Parts: sequence; C-alpha cells; structure tokens
Amino acid sequence: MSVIPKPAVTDIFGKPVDEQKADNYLTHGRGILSWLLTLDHKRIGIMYMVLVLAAFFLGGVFAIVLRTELITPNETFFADATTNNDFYNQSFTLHGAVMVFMFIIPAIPAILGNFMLPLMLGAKDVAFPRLNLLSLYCYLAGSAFFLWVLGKGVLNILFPTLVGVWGGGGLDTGWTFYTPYSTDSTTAVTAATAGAFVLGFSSILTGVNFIASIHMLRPKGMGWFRMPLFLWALYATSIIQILATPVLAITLLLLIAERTLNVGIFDPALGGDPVLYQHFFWFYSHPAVYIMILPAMGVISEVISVFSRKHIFGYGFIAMSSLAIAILGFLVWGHHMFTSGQSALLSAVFSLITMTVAIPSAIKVFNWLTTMYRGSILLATPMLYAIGFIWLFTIGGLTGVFLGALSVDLHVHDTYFVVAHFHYVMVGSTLFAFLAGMHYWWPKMFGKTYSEKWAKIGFWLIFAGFNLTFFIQFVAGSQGMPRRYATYPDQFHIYHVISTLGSYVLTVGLFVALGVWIHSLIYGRQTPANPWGANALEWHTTSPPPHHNFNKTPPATDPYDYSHWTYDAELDGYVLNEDNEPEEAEAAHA
Amino acid sequence: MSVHFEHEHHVSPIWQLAAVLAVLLILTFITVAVTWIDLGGLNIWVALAVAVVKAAFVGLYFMHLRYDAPFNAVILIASLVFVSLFIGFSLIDTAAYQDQFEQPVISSDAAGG
Amino acid sequence: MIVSLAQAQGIGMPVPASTYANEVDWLWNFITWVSLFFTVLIMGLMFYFVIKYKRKHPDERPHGMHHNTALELGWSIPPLLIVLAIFVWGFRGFLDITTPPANSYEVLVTSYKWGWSFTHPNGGSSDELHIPADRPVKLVLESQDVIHSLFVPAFRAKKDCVPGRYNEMWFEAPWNPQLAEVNQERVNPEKAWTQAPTMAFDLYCAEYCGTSHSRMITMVYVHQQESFEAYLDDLANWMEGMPPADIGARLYQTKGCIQCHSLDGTSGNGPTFRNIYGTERVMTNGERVVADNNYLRQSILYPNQTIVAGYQPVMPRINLNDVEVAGLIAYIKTLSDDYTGDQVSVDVDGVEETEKTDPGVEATTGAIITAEQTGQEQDNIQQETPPDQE
Amino acid sequence: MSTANADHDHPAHLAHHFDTVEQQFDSAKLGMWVFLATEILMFGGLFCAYAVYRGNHPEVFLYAHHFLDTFWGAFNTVVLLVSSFTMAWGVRAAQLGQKNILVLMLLLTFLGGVGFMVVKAVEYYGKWEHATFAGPWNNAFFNEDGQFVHPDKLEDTVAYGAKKMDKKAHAVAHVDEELGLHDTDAERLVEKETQEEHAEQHEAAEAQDAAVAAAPGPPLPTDHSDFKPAHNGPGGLSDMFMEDGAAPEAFVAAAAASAAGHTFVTWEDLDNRQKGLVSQFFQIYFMMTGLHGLHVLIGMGLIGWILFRAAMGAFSPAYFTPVDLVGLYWHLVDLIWIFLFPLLYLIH
Repeated sequence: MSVIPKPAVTDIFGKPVDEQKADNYLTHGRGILSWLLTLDHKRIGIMYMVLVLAAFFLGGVFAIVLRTELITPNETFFADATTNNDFYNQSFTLHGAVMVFMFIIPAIPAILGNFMLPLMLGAKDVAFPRLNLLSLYCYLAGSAFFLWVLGKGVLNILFPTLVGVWGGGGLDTGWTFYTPYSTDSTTAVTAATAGAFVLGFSSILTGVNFIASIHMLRPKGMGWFRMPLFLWALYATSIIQILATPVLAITLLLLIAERTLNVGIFDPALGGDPVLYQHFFWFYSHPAVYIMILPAMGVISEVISVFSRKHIFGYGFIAMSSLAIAILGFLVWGHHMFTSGQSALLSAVFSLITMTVAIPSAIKVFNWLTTMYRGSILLATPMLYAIGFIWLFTIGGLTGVFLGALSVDLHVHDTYFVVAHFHYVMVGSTLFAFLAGMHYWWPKMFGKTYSEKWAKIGFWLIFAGFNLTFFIQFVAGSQGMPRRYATYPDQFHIYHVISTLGSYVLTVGLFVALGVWIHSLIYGRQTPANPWGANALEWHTTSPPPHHNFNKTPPATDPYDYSHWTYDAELDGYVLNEDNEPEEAEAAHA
Repeated sequence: MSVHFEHEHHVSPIWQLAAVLAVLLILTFITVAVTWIDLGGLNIWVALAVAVVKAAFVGLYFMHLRYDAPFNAVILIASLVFVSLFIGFSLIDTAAYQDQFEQPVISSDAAGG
Repeated sequence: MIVSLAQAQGIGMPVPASTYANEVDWLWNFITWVSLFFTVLIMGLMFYFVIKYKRKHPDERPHGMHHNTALELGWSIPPLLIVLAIFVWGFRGFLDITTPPANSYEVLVTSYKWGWSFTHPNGGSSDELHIPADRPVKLVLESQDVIHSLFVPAFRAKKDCVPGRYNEMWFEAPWNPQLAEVNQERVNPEKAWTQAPTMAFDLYCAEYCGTSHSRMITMVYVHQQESFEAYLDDLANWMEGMPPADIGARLYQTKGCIQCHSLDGTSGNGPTFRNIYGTERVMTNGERVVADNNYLRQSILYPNQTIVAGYQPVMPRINLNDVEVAGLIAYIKTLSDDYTGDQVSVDVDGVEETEKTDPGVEATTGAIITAEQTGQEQDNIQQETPPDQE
Repeated sequence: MSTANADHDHPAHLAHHFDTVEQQFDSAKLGMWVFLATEILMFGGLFCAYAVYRGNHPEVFLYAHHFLDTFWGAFNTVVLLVSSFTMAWGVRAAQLGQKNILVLMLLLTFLGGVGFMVVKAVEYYGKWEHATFAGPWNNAFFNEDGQFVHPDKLEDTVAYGAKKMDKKAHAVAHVDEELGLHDTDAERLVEKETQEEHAEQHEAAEAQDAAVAAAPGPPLPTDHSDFKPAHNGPGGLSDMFMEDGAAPEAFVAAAAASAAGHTFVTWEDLDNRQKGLVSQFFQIYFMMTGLHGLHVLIGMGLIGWILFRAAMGAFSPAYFTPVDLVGLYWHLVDLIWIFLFPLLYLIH
C-alpha cells in the first residue's frame, strides 16, 4: 500500500482548517481519565459504542450457540438431556436478555442519539451532561450484573461444587422472566433482574436528557417542524423511555421481592396472579419494542432523503406518526396475552389498537417510497442498509398483522412465527437501521473514510444471512414449531438446518462490517466535512467535530434542502455555496 | 439580568402557603373522619377523591404548577393518565376472570360417582 | 374466490382438523394475500425507483412535492379499512374458539413439569389425550407449578395452563377418514379399540416451562364413538387383575415419572429408580434414610418434603390413590439387581414391624393396600382418601 | 445566539452549553418534572399491584389493616404536609434571597423528614415485635388469648401456624383443605418441627382444622378461632388514640357494633385460605411504605445537601435551582404519601 499524504481537515466550504484550529473532540484532552470523566456527549457516545458493540458480540455468541444446538433434533452438545437442555435454555435466555437490554435498546439512542442529537440542534452538548455520564455508568453497572450472572453460570458448569458455595448461576427464565417460573428458578434471577433494573435507569436518564434537550436547546429558527426527523424519532422514543421504563423497574423490584421476601403479588399460592406479572412486564416491554424501532425509523428518514438528494416527503406525517406510534404503543401490550385467558373484551380492545398501529408504520413506508420517487438515488452503503430496512420492515410489519388478528394469533402465538416476526422487526429493522446510521455518520464521527466495496460485501452477507436465518422460521412456526425448544420433532429438522446455516452467514457478514470499521480507523483517509451532501446541522461542522461542536453556531435551515451544497470532486464531498449562506460564510471567515 | 429574572418566577405569598396547609390539614381530618361512618363501597372513593383534591393543592401551589410553564403540568397529567390506564386495564382483566380462581373441578364430581 | 378460500388449508399450515380451523385458515390466507400484495407493491416500487432514478451526477438537484395530504390520506385509509376488517374477522373467530358449546365432553387437563395428565369424567386418566370425533370437547386446564400452554397445531388451538386458576378451551374434531389410521404400536389383540383407526395429532407445551419443556409433547387421538367408549372403559378398569408391579410399570410411563427418573442408573432431574429399594439415601439435611416402603410412599405422595442430596425440590404432586402407590413401589422393587421376584404384594403391617427404621418420621398412618384388595377399590378409583382420616 | 457567552456577564453557575440563566433553569425544571413522571409511573406499578390484590382479596385487606395504627398514619400525614409547607416557604425564601429563613425552613423540613422516619421506625418495630414484619420475618403466630407471640416464645403456645413454616406450604395446605383435597405437607412440617410431646396436641388441632374445612356450614369454633387483632400488644404504640379501643374486648365490641351496619371483618370471618393470605397485606404494606420511606431518606439527604450549601450562601435570587428542584422532589414524596395513607390505613 502506497503511502498517501494525509489530506487536510477541511471546513464546510472545502477550505483547509489550519493545524492550530484542527483540534477535534478525539484529540481534545488526553489520557484515560479524559475519557472516563468526560462530559462531552460525543465521547460518551463513542464509549457507549464500544460497550454496546461488546454486548452485541456477547449476545451473538449465545445466538450461535443456540442455533448450533438446534442443528440436530435431539441433544447436540451434551449426551445428558438435563445438562444439554439447561445449557440451551440458558443460552437463549441470555441471548434475549443481553440483546434486548444491553444491545438493541441503547444501540441507536445511546450511540447515534448521544452523538448526533446536540449536533443536529446546533448545541454544544445535551441539557444535562452529568446525567449523560451517569447514564453510561448505569449501563456499565447493569451490564456488570449480567456478566456476573454469566460468569457464575460458566464457573458452575466447570466446577459443579461451586453451586453449593454461591448458589445457581446463569439464567434460564427467558428474557421475559415470567412468574412463577422465575420465582422458583434456582438460577441467578435476582442478580439478572437487578441488572435489568439498573440498565433501566440508564435508559431513563437518556430519555430525560433528550426531552429536555429537544425542548430547551433548539436554536432560533428551528421550530418543532424544522427539526430533523431523527430528532422527532428520538423525542418519541424518550417519551416511551420515561413513561414505560419505571414500570419495568417496579416489576423487577416486585419479582426480586417475590424471590427474597415472600411477597406474593404474582404467586398463585399466596393469592397472587401470575398473569398480572405479564401485564406489568408487557406494559413496559411492548412499548420497549417501539424504543427499538422508532429511532431506527428516524435514521431511515435521514438516510433515504440524503441519498435520494430530495426533500423528505410528508415531513409532518412522518413526525406525527412517530408520536402516534409512541402513544398507541402503550395501548397494545395485551396482545402478548391472547392465550393467557385474558378477558375477551380486553383482548378485543388490544387487538383493535394493535391493528391501528399498522397505519402510522405504513404511512412512514409510503412516504419514504415517495421521497425516492424522482429522486437522485445513490446506492452507497447507508442507502443499501436503508433499502434493506424497508424490505425487512415491510415483512416484519405485515407479519405483525397475523399476530394482531385474534383467531390467527391463537395458532401462531409462542411459535417460531413469533420468533421470526420479532427478529424481522428488531434485527431486520433496528439492526439494519443501526448499521445504516453507523455507515452514514461514520465519517462525521471519526473523520475517516471506509471501504465502500467491503462495506457493501458486508451488507449483502448480512442481508442474505438474515433472510436465510429467519424467513424459514415463518414456515416452521405456521407448521406449529413452538419456540424455546431445545429438541424438536423430526418434521421441523430441515427448517432448523437452513436457519442455522443462515445464522453463520449472518455472523460472517457482521464480522466483515466490523472489519471495515477497524480498517477505517487505522487506514481510513480524512473525509470532508460533508461527504454526502446532507444539510442537517451535524454536517455544518468539520469531521470529526471540534470539542465544542461548532466553531460558530450555524443558522438553522430546512434540514432537507440540499440545494446549497455543491459536489467538489477533489474532496469527494460537498461544499457549501458561499453565496447562498452569506451569514455562515462570514462567520466562518471571521 | 437578575432584575429581569425575578419577574420570571412566581413568588408565593406566605398567607397563600399557610392557607393551603390549613386546607390540607382539614382534608386530612375529613378523610380520617369519613372512616367513622359507613358509606359501603363509597368509602374508598371518598378517600381517593379527598386524596386527589389534596394532591391538586400540593401540585398547584406548593409545586407552583399554577404559575409554571404549562408543559410541566402536561407531563404530570400525562404520567397520571398512563398510570390510570395501566391500573384500569389490569383491573378490567383480573376482575373478568375472578370466577376462574379456585373453582371446584369436574374430576372431583365425576370421581364421586 | 371467497368460497374457495374458505375450503382451503392455510398456506404453510398443517392439515386443519377442527371445526373452527377452516375459519382461522380462511383469515390466515386472506392476510397472506393482502401481505403479499403490499410486499410486491412496496418492493416493486422500491426497485423500480432505485433503477430508474439512479444518480447520474453528484450535483443533480431533483425537485418534487414535499407533501400532499390527499395522497397521505389515500394510502392511510384503505389499509386502515383492511386491518379493521381483519380485526373484525379475527375477533369473530376468537369468540368461536373461546366459547365452548354447552354440551361439550369435558376433560380435566393437569399440566406439570414436564408432562400432561388428562382426566376423563369416569375418573380414568392418561398422559395422552383421547377424544371422540364429531363432538365438542372442552378442556379444563390447570397447572401444578408454572405456566404451561396446551397447543394442538392441527386444531389451531392454544391456551395457557395458569397455576391457581382454571382456564378453558374447546375444539371439535370432525371425523376425516383420510387422516385416520390404525396405530400399529399399540395394537393389542385382546382389545378391539386398539385396532380401530384413529386420527393422531401432536400436542405441544407452548409456554416455556424449564429444562424439559421441549419434551413436554404428547399426542391427541381422535376416536370414533365406539372405539372411544371402549377406550374409556379400558382407561377406568385397566388395573383389574393386574399384578402391582405391572400397574407400576405402566404408571411409570403414563404419570410422567419417566421424564426425570431413569431406569438405567443415570441420574436426571431426579434420582434413578434403579437399585434404590432398600438402599440408604442421604438427604439434603444430612439425614440418612433407608428407602423402604414407607420412605417411597412418602416420597411419592409428598415429593418435596425431604430431598435426596444433589437434587432440587422440583417434583410435582401427582394424584395417586393407594393402589397406584403400591403398584409403583412394587415396580421400583423389581428394578433392584437383587430382586428375586418372590415378593409380589406389599403388606404394610409387616413392613411397619420389621422395617421401620426411623420413628421420628411418621411417614404414614394409612395402610398400603395389598394387590388382593385392588378389585374392591375400583369404584372410587379417583377419590383420594386422606390417610390421616382413616 | 452564543455571542455573549464567555466574554462578560457570564455567571459562574451557567454551564457552557446554555445561553442564558433562564434557559438553564427551565431546562433543569423540565428535566426534574420528567423525572418526577418516572417516579409516578414507578409507584403506579405498586398501586396497580395493590389494587389488583385488594380487588381479589378484599376481606384480607379489611381484616389486616386493623393492625395499622390510624393515629400514627394520620400523624405522619400531618408531619409530611407541614414539612411540605416549610419546604415551599424555603423556596420562597430562596427566591427572595432571605438566607436565614431559607436555612431555618430547610432545617424544619429536614426535621419533618426525621420525625416521619422515626414514627415509621417505631411502627416497623411494632411489626417486628409481632412477627408481622416484611419478608421471611412475617410469621404471625397467635396464642389462645389472641395475642401475637414472638416466634422465640412459641414453645409455650399452641401455634396456629408453624414455627418458621414456609408460607407457601401454609397457604397451599389451606387451598387444599378448601377443596377437600387434604394435602398434609404443612401438617407434616409441623410434626417435624415440634417434638413428640406436642404430637397429640397437634393432631387434635389438625383434626379441628380439618373439621372446620370440611364442615359445610359456618366454621366450628376452635381453640384459636377467638383471635382478635391486638393493637396494643407488647411493643405496641398507643392505646389512647385508637377508636377501636385499647383491648381485645373493645375490639369485640366494635365488631359487634359492626353487625349493625359497619363493614368489619374479624378473624372468624376469614376462611382458612384467607387466613393464610393475611401476611400478604403486610408484604404489600412494607413494599409500598418501604419504597416511599427510601424516597424520604433520599429527600432528606438532598435537603441536607442544600441546607449545607444554603448555609454557605450558595443561593441567591439569581440562582436557586437546586432548592426549587429538591422542593419539587419533596412535594412528590408528600403527594405519594397522601395516597398511601388512605389506601393502607383507612380501608373500610
């Protein structure tokens, strides 16, 4: 590889920034403490990125373990059925818990949201930087609980005598912690719920911060309806985070009390009601699904518009549909309980509202399509992921209609159909949007280019692997394959083989994406301030941004008006026309 | 700056705070006194109504909601709406299947014959 | 088209085998076609746009509408009407599925970790569900420990078994000769009903319930009226004239013991039955107890009172009468390597005098009934007599 | 926008990412309100649990709430209301820059918190004495006189329950009795716990229990069925404020009065199943008041912190945000107690 001279950092007009001023948030302050004690939202976002990706890796390991177990219909890993099944049960439980609580809920808000929200507002930081750091440490502490649970489980397998010393390890309740199973389980349920409890605080603090920031830190000229749609999505997400997460906290607290204090709210032997636990749990966990998907939709709104180089279509409808989903999302939790013996009246209400949630989702998809209509579409990596998102979200969303229809749900509830459905929504949609966002904002976050070729190879592997893994599960589920089965009747064998092979392809793809990023950090070239020609405020500063985000606060304009940016072939990026933005130009030269 | 600032915030007069306290104390007495008479199923609702009135006084005056940015009140009301939604739906459901608890089952009848 | 759909089997679903399955499948197919339409529409437009409007120059400045309320309403309202229609059909089907007809044949379903027990009105119970064809069957579901869920894919039927509460479900399986066949494995020349054709369907536990959740699978057999009645008679009277050890051997299979207690000496969720009779057992509290008749009886009836060291108190209570307990004990005896086969019946009085080792544990005040008595006990086979009141 | 900052007129307490003091103050207040909303939702979960359990077992609540002392509940309500008042006055003082009044009011508020917690501690101690404490320490035992007896003194009495008996086994046993199934796990546990000399007594007691359960009509009187709740047992709080009277006899009188119209549930009104569930009232009580008490303690910590800062002169009419926010928090704690008091102490 020939040595390429390091290109200079350029500002939004394509002019080199002199070395003195080229101080960015990555180089501002050195040493480990300047990171650990930072109040800078960008550094907190980066630290979140490292931790959340580590959690993703951990959850992925469990995914591979459980898919491998399912490659044969009978016990695969251990000859002893009890050991084998417990091992499988713990694998899928930890896969679910780690992926949900530690990866997918914080993924977009805590990484991309933290980094981009103040930049998009033209602000210097979020409203409460200290709370932001506290949220990171809550995340770390909550994750530590899960590592403890996991470590105990592993050591207990290696040294069985330890069980007598410190009790059961691992977690075998399913990520839903359903009572009374979780009340009686001998695994480390208490530690795991305590972990989820602390992780909930991390989520709440992020939500509080985002709401206050969006309310109070919008610059002059940025009314509510001139915010980038990503901010609308984060705002709707934050509403859910602050209204739903506390209920999870109290649910887990009651569960811990059940296990340690003989409280019997959910215990039938003590006059309690195990189904009430499901009400508690899903009052949080269904809205939590929208915590996962709403920011994803926000990312897609940005990417689709920028890579079609066309104003987003139906801004108001997209923004309001985010709020509608957030509010309606609170009223549908009972659709997880159609088979529990829930009252028919309530089931009908929940089913009806579930159906109506389909409409705001459909509105978004149609608006994205119309944005692409007569656009100027560039199939760069972020756009590929966005298109993949629309594909997978369409399937995930439509299969949700099957599950919302009462009579049909009775058949597919708790089968692989559900597994496939929520993986299409959570992984297919949220993960793809997360990857779209990462590739879209990567040049801004690190100021480095990445290999388009390998990033696209990564996309195709992930896309193919994902569909291979999960589409077949719809068929298995319609045939009646129940979920959470360590072993299964032979007639389902073929589906599981295909699914497991698909998961290996998916894994390879994810490692390719990771390799692209690592390669970029080491060998990537300096990117211009605005490589994509976007117009939201985060592109109105250098890449990577300086410590205070902006040397000069840019005036807020329509984030989807790209007409002021012109392509500069030398930079391979877009520069702002000085004629169009005299105020900003003047400020930059000052 | 600070001159401008003082006009921004409502300063509650002491008489107002004291009057609110007096009302709250009277309401506390009422809510205890109501338990001395039997209103059947109404008792709990009277107690809750009194509690709501008390809460409203605390919120409006002690917490300045009456003079504050309206959005703060919106937050409070929204949280209460969601709590009632949660409790309401859960109660509707659990009340609907009360008769399914601890029911005698068919086998014991059948076995007797 | 609607008529043809109504007859159709759900796309990708098992052959429908209950009266309401067709209704479910009809809606299933309807949603599938609607979904397919929208998927093709969205994907088609997307790929068309990607190709047609590919960026040719980085400075292209496409312009177009920013919003159009008529268009927004146009693509919101039709889908809304479609999903509302789906809701209405789904709800109507749901009411049919959840409302058992008045004249249903009732079966009590007891679920436990990890097995099923189906008790018929005549008191007989089994680990397989046998039901009559062409007659509504109502299941009353209970659970002894955690939440389970009874799921028969062919019937499109699923309901949770919630501890502390009795849920209900029902289905009616029309007789379909194409699905019926004689189950060769259970043919017994002495019993006519075993040679009659039945329809057999898988029955799963669909709610995660722990270690052997995936082994909590059994079968539903749908009989024609005649063979069903014969089956019921056999179910109630099968113990008649049978040696206790044979009774125990069958109970071992049907009451779920087999899930956790092996016969070959390997330990599962519970200790193996091999060679436990007469041996000394170490309890979790350090106590040493000889596994005699009293100990076994106590461990079967009150499973979690004392636990052998190294195991968890997870065994469910299983409804067994004295004949059945005696049968199980007799069966366990035969599993000892030094079993000579000379002891057939267990006489409790003799046992108490000779083998009572631990006076502190008053295991039972009731009598274990000898095999000779079994015939007289048949009438109240399911009615448990509390030992303390005897 | 940010033209003026860092150069001049930039107060020390204005963070770099805010433009004006007002913006910072409003942000902080908004953030606090959002946080209070999360607190309300969290307690909402507990209220939901309470409502469902009470809806399912109203008699248990009607019976068990008599073990809570209405006077001290009301007393604590007044304490919190007054401390809310002093807190509100403190905020006023901070707004007006009256440092001494602010310090005094914060001190009074803090003392209110202390008073509340002291009363709570005494109430909790009474529960501890009566073995109706939270968790595994809730193990209510009754002797023939209807008094609670501490587990340590159990040898002298005929226990209704069993010493350190698993509550679950207890409750399950009663369910089975209701259903006529007669599982004897619980009785056997009793047998294992007590020694042989008690065996006869126990068999008699069990037989009676069984008779009670089996009898189709009203339960037969047994040696423990004349139990009455003792408000004023050893370690009890007050015998002068209770409208129910100071002694079990008075309680019986009140019960008799209840026949004339008052809803009044006595031990005899409960079936065996419900008797087994009485402890759950206390578990819920401790969950709710415990979490609330934790918030009071946190609030006291915060008040202590701003009290210290106020004494140092940190606040002025231009900057009193922490006082205002802690005030909001304290009022919320008050608000929650306003609902807890009637729901736990005033069940009718």
